[in-house]
Amino acid sequence: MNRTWFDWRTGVVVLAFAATACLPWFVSGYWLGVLTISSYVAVYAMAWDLLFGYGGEVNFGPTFLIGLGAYGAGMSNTFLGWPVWVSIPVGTLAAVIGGLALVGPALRLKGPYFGLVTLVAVLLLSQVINMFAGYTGGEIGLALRDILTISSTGNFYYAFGLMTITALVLRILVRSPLGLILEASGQDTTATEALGFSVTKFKILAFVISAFFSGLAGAMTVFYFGTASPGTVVAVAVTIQIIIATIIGGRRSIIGSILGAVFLIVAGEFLRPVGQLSSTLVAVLALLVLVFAPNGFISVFGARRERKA
Amino acid sequence: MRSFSGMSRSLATAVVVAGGVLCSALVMPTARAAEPISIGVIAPESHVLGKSIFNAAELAADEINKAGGINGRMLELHKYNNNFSAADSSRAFQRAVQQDGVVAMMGIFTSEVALAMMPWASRLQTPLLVTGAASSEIPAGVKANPERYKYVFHSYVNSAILAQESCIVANATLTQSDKFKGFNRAVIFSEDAAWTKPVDESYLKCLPKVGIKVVDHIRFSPDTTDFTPIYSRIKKADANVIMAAVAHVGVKPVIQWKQQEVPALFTGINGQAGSSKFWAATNGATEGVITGTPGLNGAPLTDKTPAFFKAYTKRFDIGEPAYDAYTTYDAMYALKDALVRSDGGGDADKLVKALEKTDFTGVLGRVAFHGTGDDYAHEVIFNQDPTKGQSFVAFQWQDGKQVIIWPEKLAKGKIRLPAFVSQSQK
Amino acid sequence: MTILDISKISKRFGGLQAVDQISFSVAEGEVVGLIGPNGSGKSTTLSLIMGVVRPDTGSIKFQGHEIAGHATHAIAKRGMAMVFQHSRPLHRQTVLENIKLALLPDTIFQLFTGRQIEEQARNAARRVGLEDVLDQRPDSLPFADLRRLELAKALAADPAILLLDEPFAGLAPSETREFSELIVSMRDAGQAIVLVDHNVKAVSGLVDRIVAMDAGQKIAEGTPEQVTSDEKVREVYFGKSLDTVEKTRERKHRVGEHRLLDVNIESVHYGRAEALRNIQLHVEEGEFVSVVGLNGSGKTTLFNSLLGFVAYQGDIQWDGQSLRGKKPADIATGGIALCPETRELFTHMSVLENLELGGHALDNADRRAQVDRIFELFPRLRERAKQSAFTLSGGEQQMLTIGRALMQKPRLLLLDEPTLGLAPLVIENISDALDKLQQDSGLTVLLAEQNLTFAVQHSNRIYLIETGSLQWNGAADRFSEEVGADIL
Amino acid sequence: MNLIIEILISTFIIGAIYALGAAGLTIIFGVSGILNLAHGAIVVVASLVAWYCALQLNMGIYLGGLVGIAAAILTTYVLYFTVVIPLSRSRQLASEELPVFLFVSTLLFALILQGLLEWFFGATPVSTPAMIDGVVHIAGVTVPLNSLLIGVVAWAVIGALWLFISHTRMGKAMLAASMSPKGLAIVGYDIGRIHFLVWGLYGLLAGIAGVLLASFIGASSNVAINLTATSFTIVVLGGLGNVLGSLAAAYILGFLGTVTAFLISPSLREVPGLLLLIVVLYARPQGLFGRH
Repeated sequence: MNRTWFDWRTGVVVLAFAATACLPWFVSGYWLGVLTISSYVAVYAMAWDLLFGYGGEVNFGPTFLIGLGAYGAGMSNTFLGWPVWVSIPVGTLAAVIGGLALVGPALRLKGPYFGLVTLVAVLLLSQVINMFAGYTGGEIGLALRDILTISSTGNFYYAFGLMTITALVLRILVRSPLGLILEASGQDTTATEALGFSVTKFKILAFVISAFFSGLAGAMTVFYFGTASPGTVVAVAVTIQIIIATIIGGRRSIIGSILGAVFLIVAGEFLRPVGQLSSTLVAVLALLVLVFAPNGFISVFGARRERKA
Repeated sequence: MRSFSGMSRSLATAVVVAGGVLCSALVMPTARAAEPISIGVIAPESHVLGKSIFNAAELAADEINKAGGINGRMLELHKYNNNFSAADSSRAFQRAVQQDGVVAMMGIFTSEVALAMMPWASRLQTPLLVTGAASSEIPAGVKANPERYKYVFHSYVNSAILAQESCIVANATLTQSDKFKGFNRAVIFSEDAAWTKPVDESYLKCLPKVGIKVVDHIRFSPDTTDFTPIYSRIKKADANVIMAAVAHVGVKPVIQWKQQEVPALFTGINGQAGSSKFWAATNGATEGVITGTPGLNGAPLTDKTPAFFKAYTKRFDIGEPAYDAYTTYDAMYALKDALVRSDGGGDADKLVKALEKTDFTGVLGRVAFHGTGDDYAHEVIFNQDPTKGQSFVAFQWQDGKQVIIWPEKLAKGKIRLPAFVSQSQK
Repeated sequence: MTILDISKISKRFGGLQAVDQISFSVAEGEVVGLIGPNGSGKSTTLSLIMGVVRPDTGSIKFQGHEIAGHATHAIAKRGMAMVFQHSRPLHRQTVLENIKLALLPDTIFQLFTGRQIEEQARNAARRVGLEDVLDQRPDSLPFADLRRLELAKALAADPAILLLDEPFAGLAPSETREFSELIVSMRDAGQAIVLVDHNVKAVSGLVDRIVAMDAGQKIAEGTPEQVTSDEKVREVYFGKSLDTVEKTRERKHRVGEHRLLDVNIESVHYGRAEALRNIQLHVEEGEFVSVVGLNGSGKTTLFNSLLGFVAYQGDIQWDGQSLRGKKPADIATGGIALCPETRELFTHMSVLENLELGGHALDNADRRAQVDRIFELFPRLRERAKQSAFTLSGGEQQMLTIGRALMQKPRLLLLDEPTLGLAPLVIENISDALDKLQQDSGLTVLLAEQNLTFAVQHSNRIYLIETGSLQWNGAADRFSEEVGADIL
Repeated sequence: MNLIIEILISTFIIGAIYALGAAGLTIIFGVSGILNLAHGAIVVVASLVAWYCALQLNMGIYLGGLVGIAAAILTTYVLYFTVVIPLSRSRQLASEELPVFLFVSTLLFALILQGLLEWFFGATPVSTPAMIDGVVHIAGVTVPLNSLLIGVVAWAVIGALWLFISHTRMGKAMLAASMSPKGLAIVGYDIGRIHFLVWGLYGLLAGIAGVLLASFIGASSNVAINLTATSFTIVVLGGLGNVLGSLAAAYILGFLGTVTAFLISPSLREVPGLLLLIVVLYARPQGLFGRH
């Protein structure tokens, strides 16, 4: 890799992050709110991309992990009365356990079949939420006792901070030897094993890390909203949003996931005046990107190009 | 492949351009000249019940403006489509308050969204009037934490009250009547949703009191498409009354009830049957279905009702106002009064105080809210007497029309049994 | 000293005994070639050794330790490395990073690499001749360099033994030579190697010993000379010995003056691998022409180009018209019928339905008559008319493939490896049928065969193809004396 | 006894609808290897257009139904030409990533359709009038004639599909394409044309399923995702691309769901299917009746 170029790009990205961090001095609480949500979705997308883009796992159930984090945290707060800073780790832990539960099927099943298992996991989770409505609030959701903060600037910094940390950690990870091995095993498990790597170990790691960030972001999201409901953290619509954000931003790219998430949410807000069809328009835009530039914004900007293998 | 420098330049350009666009968007003016007063209305635009919320708000706002507005200041309505999504709604709420400068938000007929927006009302310190959702969690939340949720008002009665009233209707029209007193074996038929929990409890308590035996209690998923097994159970239980609590579903159970000729009277609460379009939606299968609702085809609950009904049906071509059109219309006037009394609502706490003092006659009866100490905190006061609170009527679908059967004062007809129901009666 | 000792390993996949009681050993510094035609089980054997597939029975001792059934990564850590036939590098990393990958420790607790790994990776790159492209991405490398990269990865950690699966596949002759030299240099450095290839000639100069396999079993073992002259090996590869070919099959058919097919392919590429180059070939009307060569030499690619399934540089003239850019369906309708090596039967449809689909363009009466003709040619098919194609034996399936092609009433029949995996008696059947066809209707045939006996028996002329290039062409009766002995 | 008959009749009808709904999906997968997640949305297009034409434009249920089917076929071709073909030919995608992209893009297409349907027809469920009114009593069980008729029509369509596939040349060619596209090309069939026709057939089947659904239980834009999920479960259980397998799976799923609904709770109808799916995916990823 050409080091000078590498630094150039990093410089631009660091500048963009720094500029964003200064936004609370310039923009309204509403746009901070939009960016707060974008940041959480960006974390979901990055965590998903770690499994899909880097690890080669077709996971159609990111909301299984997010939902576990969200409900784990929400229920500890509402029913056990635990404070926010205890509930969030509890939710994160629940997500990590859920992530570990997915490792088995991931090792056993290939591609779309694993995808189906994850999809079913989400459907079962929502069934469980509805069945135990007494504890989960069922389809209308759970009102939490506490929230992170009521200040939109505070919320923005929580979310933006989480996103920045996630991006940093994942970036270090994917550029490290671990990332190399993970990517190799996602591409060709057998060949990677033959180089002497016990792929299982690395898959577990990938799932744990992805679940950790998904769960953490899910838990923080519900403490941002003040409620946990299936529509915001479990529904298939959320999964679709995450997958689309990652792919249109550019998979196998941390910045790509962030760009995709911000684009999806911000475009939705820009198009709000269009009225009822605004979300449909966003879907059309996303489909156009998917079909005609499947490598996402990142490739359109010319940062990376991959050839057909 | 492009050269590295070319790539970095194009990337940098892209980032700068994107950043520029973003910034220019973000620093759009947040506060506008304070002349008109902005009010937000939020609902899913694609749904009939959402449309009726928007329509009623629009109608009321125009009337208020024509009558001189709020101390000379006009009302400006901002509409937000939320696609049934809680996350979307919270974003819209922020936009409404922080970008569009609304002083109050109203609308919503889904409980998930209502519940998700409650914390935002306190965070944004903006009154929120829930006009369509029936969950008892809404007043319960206000009661449990009045300091935080004082901004939330519920201008529609909660589902427990709806259930109680349905019992009263059943008592008056069935067990008290010579002709229909044999209809005393009921099945509780509820969609599995949070709003029906208090309904079921209420049914279980009040039905036996009015001489109706509960022979089975069925809760089913709102995704249910095939009701055959459920109706089979109802037939087996030898029930002749279906006490329903449905709103998410409506068309499907009614059509299949007719197709399978289930020999039980379909009554209770059926949210969708309250819409005048329900006859067309079920292709007439709703013949004989009974349900209760706060307001209906202009039944003159108060002297304002007929005028509202006429204005609404004249102005909009989506049929008669649904229940949440009545509640939204009343909520608009409640808000108007409060705005007048709180100097345009610039101070949210003053506006809340003013809302708490609401007391006028609307299209569904007297409009006044419970205090935060009451069980139904900040919920509109209910009373069978329209002069004392929001009121309730029951009707039956007969020959394509919603015919009021209760209260007697307003009744335009008597219960008629569908052929397949009456056949089963010996 | 023996470092790898394999004894009686077997592997069954469903109904197929892929590897049957194979035993052999590799001594330190020794290079062993594992050869056999396609489907003989040699690649599976390699996978069994590496632990990619678990053996059903048998023992594999590596440096004195039993490793049969162990996990691949555990075996790799004991000092075994393998170069797969189809492995892909990481596209977004540089060559150096790709090689470093092979040197990383198997731990999740390392976030940074040391200098030492970098050194080792550079060394490995130097050994295979990649030192000048270390900072490039695999995308920009020629195919041969990608193979080198795989080799570098395998060599990087100094394995005790190296397993190579078809290292020459897809390489041009000059590249093959370079690669052979590379392997020789590794051998000279004392590297133990097991090398799998179907091309005996390519490996015989590189290896100390050859193990030959067929149908999952070991059929010969010894020095390259011993194995190439082994009767059984030659028969497996080429059918009966060339000397015993009956030259008595009289070719009565008349060779016309009309040039039906004129091939002038400059090259065909699969990705960056060059599969064919400079193929000039023609077929006259009524002629029977064979293209012979080993598996992987490019015969199937040639046929796929003729039918328009793969893109090529150059031109193909059919009956005076260019076939360039035409769809397979149009080419087929134009009179060329292909019997592919993989047969491509409609497996869950009956024999009759398969034939009818072949003759879909005919009118009903014509189709029925043609079906009858084919049943006469292959009476076995008449007996099985209602059976699903997948229930047929290999020979019957081949007959059906030919039958289906004949249903198209083609002017040129392309036969790709019709004898592959068939018993001698069945081959005889097919031979007879082909003779009959030629005599009766003067059908023009272009045959691709590895079985030389079969090809020589039938052909007027023969083209010999090796690693994608034509090596020889001439009349069939000159083949035996001019090329015959040399081919293995 | 009564209950058994009731369960059997219910299973017959539900299974027939399920089978019809999944037939097109499995054929498409068999021939082109594409898992079309816009399936439910296309079915709903037919339902809503049929309803709109029949009742709002007063065309009557039969003509309305035909227009509904035509709309489904048209929508299918829009999907085919704007998404499937461009993606399949994309040079920027590695071949092993194509299925995931098709998966996601058909899902997006479904979202777009759903948005448009909601915009045009609203989100309220609609249903077309019964083709025949009244009920029959079979061994003491009351069965609506319309449901019975729908079951019979669904079976008739499946029967016609079977006849088409096994007894016409075009049908056989389509079937053959799922076994060996190359084999089909070398006997002179244009694979592109076969694909075009298969997608048309798919649209036809989805359209018929949609029209029947509108009459049976009604439809609205938001059931699209559930329809996709159910059909999908059936196709996976039956073994991807195996038409007979998905027929059997439709009945297994229909039976499990009906029994659960009758004997345990109607709310849990979907659960046994999901559990079965997990077990099957784990133990036999190729499906209950998969060939591989």
